[in-house]
Amino acid sequence: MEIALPDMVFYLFASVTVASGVLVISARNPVHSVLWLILAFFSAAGLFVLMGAEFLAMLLVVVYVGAVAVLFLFVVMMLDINFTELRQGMLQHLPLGGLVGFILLGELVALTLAWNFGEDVAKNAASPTPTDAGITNTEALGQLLYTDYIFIFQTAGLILLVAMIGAIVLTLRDRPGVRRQNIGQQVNRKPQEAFDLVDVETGKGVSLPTKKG
Amino acid sequence: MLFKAIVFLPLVGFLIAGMFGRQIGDKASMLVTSLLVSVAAVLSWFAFFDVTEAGNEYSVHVLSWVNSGDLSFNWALKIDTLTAVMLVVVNSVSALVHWYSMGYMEEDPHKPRFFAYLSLFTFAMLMLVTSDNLVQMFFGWEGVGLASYLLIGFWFKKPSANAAAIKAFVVNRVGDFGFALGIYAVFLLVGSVEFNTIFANIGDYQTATVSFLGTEYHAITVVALLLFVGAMGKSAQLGLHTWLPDAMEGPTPVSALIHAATMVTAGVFLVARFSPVFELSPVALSVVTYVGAATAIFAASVGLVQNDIKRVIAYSTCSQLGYMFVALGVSAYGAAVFHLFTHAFFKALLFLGAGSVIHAMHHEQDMRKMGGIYKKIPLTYIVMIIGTLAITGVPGLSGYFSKDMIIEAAYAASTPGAEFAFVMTVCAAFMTSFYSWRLIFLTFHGPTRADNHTFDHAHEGPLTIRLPLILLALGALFAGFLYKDAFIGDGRFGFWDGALITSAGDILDRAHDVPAAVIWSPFVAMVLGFAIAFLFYMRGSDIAKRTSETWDGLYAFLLNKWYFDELYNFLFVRPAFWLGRIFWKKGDENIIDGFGPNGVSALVADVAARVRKLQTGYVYHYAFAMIIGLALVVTWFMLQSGSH
Amino acid sequence: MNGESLSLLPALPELILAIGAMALLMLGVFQGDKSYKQVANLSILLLLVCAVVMINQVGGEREVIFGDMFVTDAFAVFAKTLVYIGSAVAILIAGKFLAEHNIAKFEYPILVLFATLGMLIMISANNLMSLYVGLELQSLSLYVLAAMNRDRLRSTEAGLKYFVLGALSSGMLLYGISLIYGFSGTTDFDVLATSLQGENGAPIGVVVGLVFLLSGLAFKISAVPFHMWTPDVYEGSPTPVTAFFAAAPKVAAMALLVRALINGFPGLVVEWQQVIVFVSIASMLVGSFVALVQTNIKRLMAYSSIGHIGYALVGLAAGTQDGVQALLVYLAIYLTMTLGAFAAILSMRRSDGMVEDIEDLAGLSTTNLPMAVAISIFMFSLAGIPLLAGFFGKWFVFLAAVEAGLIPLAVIGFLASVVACYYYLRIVKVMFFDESAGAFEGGHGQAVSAVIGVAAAVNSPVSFLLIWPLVGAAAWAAGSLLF
Amino acid sequence: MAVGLGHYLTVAAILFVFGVFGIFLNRKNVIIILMSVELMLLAVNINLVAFSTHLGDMTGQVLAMFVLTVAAAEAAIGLAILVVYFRSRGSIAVEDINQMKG
Amino acid sequence: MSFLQNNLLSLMMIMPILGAAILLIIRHSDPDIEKRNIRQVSLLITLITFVMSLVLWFGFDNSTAEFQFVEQHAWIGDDISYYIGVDGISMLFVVLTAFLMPIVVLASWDSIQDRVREYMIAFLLLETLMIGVFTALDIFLFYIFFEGGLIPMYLLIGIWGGVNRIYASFKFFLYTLLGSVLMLVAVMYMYLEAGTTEIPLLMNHSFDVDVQKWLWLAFFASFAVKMPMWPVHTWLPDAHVQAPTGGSVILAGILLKMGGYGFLRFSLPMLPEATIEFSWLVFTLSIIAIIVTSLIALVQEDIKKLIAYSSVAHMGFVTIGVFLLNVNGIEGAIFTMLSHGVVSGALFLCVGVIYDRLHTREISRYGGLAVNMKIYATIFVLFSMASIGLPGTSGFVGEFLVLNGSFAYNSWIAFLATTGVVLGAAYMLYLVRRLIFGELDKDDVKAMPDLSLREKLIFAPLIAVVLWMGIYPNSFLDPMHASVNALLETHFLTDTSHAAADQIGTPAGR
Repeated sequence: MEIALPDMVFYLFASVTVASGVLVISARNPVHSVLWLILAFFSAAGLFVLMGAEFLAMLLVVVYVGAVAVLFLFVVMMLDINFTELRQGMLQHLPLGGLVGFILLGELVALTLAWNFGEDVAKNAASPTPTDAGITNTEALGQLLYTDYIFIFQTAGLILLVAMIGAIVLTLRDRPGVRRQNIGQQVNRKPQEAFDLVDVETGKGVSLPTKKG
Repeated sequence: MLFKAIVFLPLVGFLIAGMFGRQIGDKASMLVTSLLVSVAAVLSWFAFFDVTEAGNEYSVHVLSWVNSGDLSFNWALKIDTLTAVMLVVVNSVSALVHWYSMGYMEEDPHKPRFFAYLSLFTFAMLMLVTSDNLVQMFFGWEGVGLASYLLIGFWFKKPSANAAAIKAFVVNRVGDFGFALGIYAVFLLVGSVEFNTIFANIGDYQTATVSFLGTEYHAITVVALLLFVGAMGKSAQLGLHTWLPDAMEGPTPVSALIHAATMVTAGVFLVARFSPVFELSPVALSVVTYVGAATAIFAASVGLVQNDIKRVIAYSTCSQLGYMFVALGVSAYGAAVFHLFTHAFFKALLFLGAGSVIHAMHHEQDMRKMGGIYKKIPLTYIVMIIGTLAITGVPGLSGYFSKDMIIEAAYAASTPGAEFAFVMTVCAAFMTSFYSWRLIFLTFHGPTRADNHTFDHAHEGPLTIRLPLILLALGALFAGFLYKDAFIGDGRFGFWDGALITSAGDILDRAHDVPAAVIWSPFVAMVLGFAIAFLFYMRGSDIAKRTSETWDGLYAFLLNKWYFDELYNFLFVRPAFWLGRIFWKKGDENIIDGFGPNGVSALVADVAARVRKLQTGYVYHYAFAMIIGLALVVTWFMLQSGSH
Repeated sequence: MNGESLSLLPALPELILAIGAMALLMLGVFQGDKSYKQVANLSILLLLVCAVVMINQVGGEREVIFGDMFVTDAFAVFAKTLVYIGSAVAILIAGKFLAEHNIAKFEYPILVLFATLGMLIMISANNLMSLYVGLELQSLSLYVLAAMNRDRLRSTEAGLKYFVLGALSSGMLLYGISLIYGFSGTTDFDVLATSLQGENGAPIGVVVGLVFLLSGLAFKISAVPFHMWTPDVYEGSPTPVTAFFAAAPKVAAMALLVRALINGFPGLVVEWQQVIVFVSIASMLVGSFVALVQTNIKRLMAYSSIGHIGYALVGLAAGTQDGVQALLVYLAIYLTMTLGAFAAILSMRRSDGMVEDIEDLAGLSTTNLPMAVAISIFMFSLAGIPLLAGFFGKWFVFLAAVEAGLIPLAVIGFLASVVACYYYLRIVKVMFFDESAGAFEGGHGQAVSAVIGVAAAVNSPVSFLLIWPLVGAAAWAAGSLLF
Repeated sequence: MAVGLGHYLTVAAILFVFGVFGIFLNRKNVIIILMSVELMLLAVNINLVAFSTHLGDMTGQVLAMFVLTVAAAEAAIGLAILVVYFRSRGSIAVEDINQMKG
Repeated sequence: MSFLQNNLLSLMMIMPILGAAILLIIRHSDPDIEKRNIRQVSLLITLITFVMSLVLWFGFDNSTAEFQFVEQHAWIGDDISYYIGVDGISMLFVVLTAFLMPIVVLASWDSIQDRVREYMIAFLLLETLMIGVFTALDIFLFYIFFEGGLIPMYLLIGIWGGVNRIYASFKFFLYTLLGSVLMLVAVMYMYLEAGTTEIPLLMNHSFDVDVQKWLWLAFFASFAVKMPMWPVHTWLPDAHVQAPTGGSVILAGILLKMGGYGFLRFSLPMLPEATIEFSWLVFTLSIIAIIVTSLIALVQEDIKKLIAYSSVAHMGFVTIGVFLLNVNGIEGAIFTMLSHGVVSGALFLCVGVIYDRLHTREISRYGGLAVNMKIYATIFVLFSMASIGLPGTSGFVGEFLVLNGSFAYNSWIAFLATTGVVLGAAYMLYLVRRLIFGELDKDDVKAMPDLSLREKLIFAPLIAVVLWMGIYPNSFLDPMHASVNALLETHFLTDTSHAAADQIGTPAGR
């Protein structure tokens, strides 16, 4: 039985996703990890496209690769960690951890294979995918996002706000002695305060006032 | 009112002397208590004549006591002949002892306390003998025990006195243990603890059985034997006798009153009182006979070799109590009570005489340090001789009538044990004679072994000491003769008037018709005892010493009172302490606490420390715990769904 | 949703809170760090306003809006009241502490407000999606709050641990949501409830999804074995933040759990009951045992809270209306006890700063008797000794358990409470029986004193009078859940 | 065998378990843990989209979108906390994060 | 007057709380005057409560088994209410509580100098709770009072106790709590099963026999610890030894009685079949307790510990009496509890007197007290005799009734339990000998003065009561009859008349 092209593409993306997932957690250098993570995102985006979720695929690339992964990279580099000092991964816990992990994996896979939906799941669909060919995936999402899901959408916005506040409150520091620009002060500055007009007598020069700190 | 006065006047005395003794002073305390008891004594003689001559019986209700379910009993006085006899004995002896003590205890700093105790004892004893129910009797029973405890331990600084006091109380408690069980058994059987009801109904239960400690027994036998255990304790019968000799640690008047004349006869009184019950149980009666006989011979044998003047008399008391029980055992209740009656006079006399000797000898009690003092204290000497003649049963004196009657009754009886009792009582009569005369000879005759100072200063006591001696001597001389007819003779039917079993053709009738050999046997034994004592101690020879050396094993055995104390120490006292310590240290502390609270808390702490170690602080361990928890639950449900 | 008019009234308090919080954020930003006091006071006021609005305007009628995403009912009103109280007190008692540690930033009340908003959304969630976003809004705020004292290693470590494990738990929760969604086709509680009632029972996928979901929620209520972050985070976080953690989020997560299980998965009651019983027993035991060996009072309170969650879950395990009612009563009492206790911890101050060791309380009764009495009341109440409010909580939850036939659970719970009693007693012992270790300095502020006083009064035998209204309210609340 | 829902779910399950692995087997670096979290969320998203497609219901995709959003916010917070932790501890080795235990 | 009549029990419970509130506001610049005022107010309050308890006693109708002085107010929901009242079983315990409290206050007059205010408040609150236990007619209310008492007692032992007070207080608290939580489960079950928490209604509810056994064991767990019965008694010696004198008095006098009261109030009427089923267990444990703890008491070197162990032995008689299920047994048990409350309280006060003087409880440090402390010695001997159970004192009547009842039940029980009477004499007299008698050769003991007027005032009422109970016990027995008979007739269908017919057999062939 020949394998159809979309299927081949699936296997390609799937294997790349899984492989890079493994490498993310096993790479010695965090920078490499981030890069493997980016690859995982890309291939997952491919899987999304295969499933017909183009908008989400794009989002994954733009938001994740473009923002999150870069943020990771940024932090990794900013922290300036001497990576050689970091201890190597200790593998003595691997057997037990691996066992638990694989049991869990086995169960999850078994779950997906022992395919058993509830009764009439389709009628439960809150927002059926538009069957109209003219409506793209993005359009369909857009129609839902600001209507039925406005509440979630707004809350997600608040979450982002909190993330912003949080990041600022944690990392922003005013160091004493660091000169900062005060726009209000600059704008309000009056000429009189800034300079004196001095008549200079020729040949005599000016005795400058001692500079104020 | 008369009877209430008789019973409660001593209580009033006790309260006055006990509570206000220090306020009113020594003299007033002594006088008040003595006077009140004396009044009671005089009243009790009136009562005695009223009851015995006029044949009256009284029942006086004082106060209700306990009322619970079917069990109900009152504070009440029951006066019949038996009680009247006891009233006379108790109050008379008590009054004399009170007066005697005024002289004897002259130098003691705690006189109010002493007289209060004496009065308390008198009150308790009166409650005992006048009670109309078992529980009030038990009250008196324990009350006299308390007073005895307090009086034995009167010189509380002496360790030996304390030990003796505790011993007296605890051994008596062992007897009371039986008594109490007896009361419960009576109540179970008859449904009442009141004498009249019990005696009226006991006949209905002749064939009844009762389950005791898992086995069915003849009910009346169980009741009788349990009560008899109580009697054994109080009357110092063999097995529970060990406290009585030690009780001599108390002041001598106490010994006279409590440990000779009155309290120790309570057991006899109890059995006599319960004659209607005992009569229905031949087994119980023979047990009484055996125990009495054994006690008589045992105590007499120990008395042979004692050196303490009071201990000799104490063992003598013990032995005489054995006689009384023999009499009870062969149903010669009248004889028993008669002996009780006469014994009270001559034994109190002997004790008070001994007290006079001790008083004269500066509180020396060891006969080996006396001798030759008859010239110094002639009155005491004379009354002691009278007492000795009485106790050994010289014809005409009080002991003769009562004791010989017992021996004859034992011979006449055909119940199991009677034969044994006869032999033993005769032997005991011989021993009685020996040790009594030994006492006289060692104390009064021969060269003195006391130091000069003591000997020179030996003198008669004051009038308060001498007068009671004289009165008691009169009693010892004439009480037997005067009352033999009433107690054991033909007048007994009218005299007892139903207070005792005195049916026609009873044992006393048969006892009057015994062969002459039997009648003469105690007399021969008495003479023989006197002769040997005379030989041993008056001839200045060393026969006594040689005998004791020849038979040193026997001598030591007797001297050490058949090693009863050592045996009990080994069997009960030391195991009790040993067990107590084991239960405490091993049981409570090691096992119960060790596995209980302390063990559990240690276990909890241990588990806590272990679980705490799981909290390593490492994120990955925390995560791992979460994953394991998750995996476990998921697996659980997967398996569940798989099994469907 | 189609053609249905969009009424915002049921969500009015949340809207006010969101807008108010943002307004206060602006105020803070423009005024700078000096504005802490002002923002804090306004925040408390804002919470108060929201609470009043909620009680007066929304009431206990069941109303569902935002496309069934958001529900208000008596249950929500009850739980939210508790959350409001917890949050307001957390702000109220924080001032002095934050100022002393140089972290009196206006962001603190703001973050508390946003966390509160998250909790309100959680309580009102009628859909797995709103559940998720509410939870995340709350969690993210809390992560930041834990690490607030950013110059102190313990605080940042607390934040980091909380975050890492919290992220793991939300991963699990989400995976569970995805499974439930996938196997049932819906995320809406009401639809879930009806579609899972079928004859064939629920598909195993939903069951496993539910287990994942429960794991994520169990983390939020710090139930064993998802509890391990709790002691570390409680110890490391600034004390007012810990007080906050121990109170409001627990109530919200618990309410969420109750609503999700009772309203969303009534068909799976047999399954989730097993999980809850297991988690409950484990929590009671761990909470009792491990606390025995603690020396830091905040850690001790962490284990104590683990244990108390176990007790509260007993009510849920019963799965009955009485059980939920008991749980609500328990939460209300627990809230007062724990807030009072933390306020008392906030007053443990010596000249060289705050102290947190149990031994530091030594001899408190001789130096500050009222405080010692108050703490004792909290401890005895936490221990569930009669006379104090805590006993009523235990009585009702275990009564519900016995009623549901879970007698072994009740017995285990009571035995655990005896073990737990030991460490509560130990605190009383340290305060009353031991020699004084020196007095505490005053200056913890009137707010803290007031909170201690009110909480102690509420937990004292005065609770005899308050218990019946509370039970009535809880019955009203529990009755509004669709059993 | 045609690629179906099961295949996608399996991929997601594998990714999810790897994410979990990454959290509790990693001793090196906290950042790796954060990335593991991202992997888990990615797995969730694959699940959601797969279900969405299978069920013909957009809800899954909507939810996936929010998950993406929240995950970004989470990453931001996480990294911020990481940074402050690094500032006070000078290390982000996972094994060093154990000031508090017991 | 009718207000007083209708609310007497509530007033008795409120009075100490009121007193505690007054104590809170007593302030004076001179600490000594402040302490004095505190003591006086406490004494006054407890005396008022005592007088009210006498009103209760005189107003009590002996002829009925119904609950009297009943008050009921709605509380939590429809089921749980504030419901109090007394019957013949509980009334005298209330009086006993109120009687001991002024004595305790007086006994603490000088010996407590630290934190007097807190001490008195703790005692006053304890009084409320104790009265509550004996009057509660709602099982939930009962439990609250029953357990609530732990708190003040814990503080009393822990703050004002001896060297090992912390171990003792924890042991006391946790041990009793452990027993009680099991009871609580049973209470819940009974509530749910019967649909009511009212004790009178629960008494008439018949529970399934199999369930009864479990419920019985749960109640037993609580009451046995509280009694305390062997082998769960080990908290008692520790608690007694470490508690301050007043605490020991209350512990021995009242708190121990709660177990026996609980058996009578709950186990017997509510779970009659299980009671019969398990009575062998109670008898076995009680007899072991009597014998073993008596032996242990014999070897004690600490006065308080000795008395504590003797309490365990005495409580053995109580448990036997309760489960005999006959009139004598139960009335004897109640009477023993009352008597033990007075006698052991008095003995602990006696210990307190010499402890205040020498600050040691080691027996060997004393000796010869009779020489310089004559009144004390007299009193000590008197109470020792009461403890031994000498007829004429209170100790006798109860023991006698119990043992009499037990003989009718099974002579083995009577036989073995009576050995305790012998051992009781042994250890008490041994104590008296070492403490009171003997040579007075220790200088510090010589310096000990005899009783002060205050101390005499403490002992006088105790002596009076001990003798009164011994000589005219009907004052105390009469109120019990109706209730005890009703208990037995209703739940055990026992003919309370003389039971000889069953016990006496007539063998065939005679």
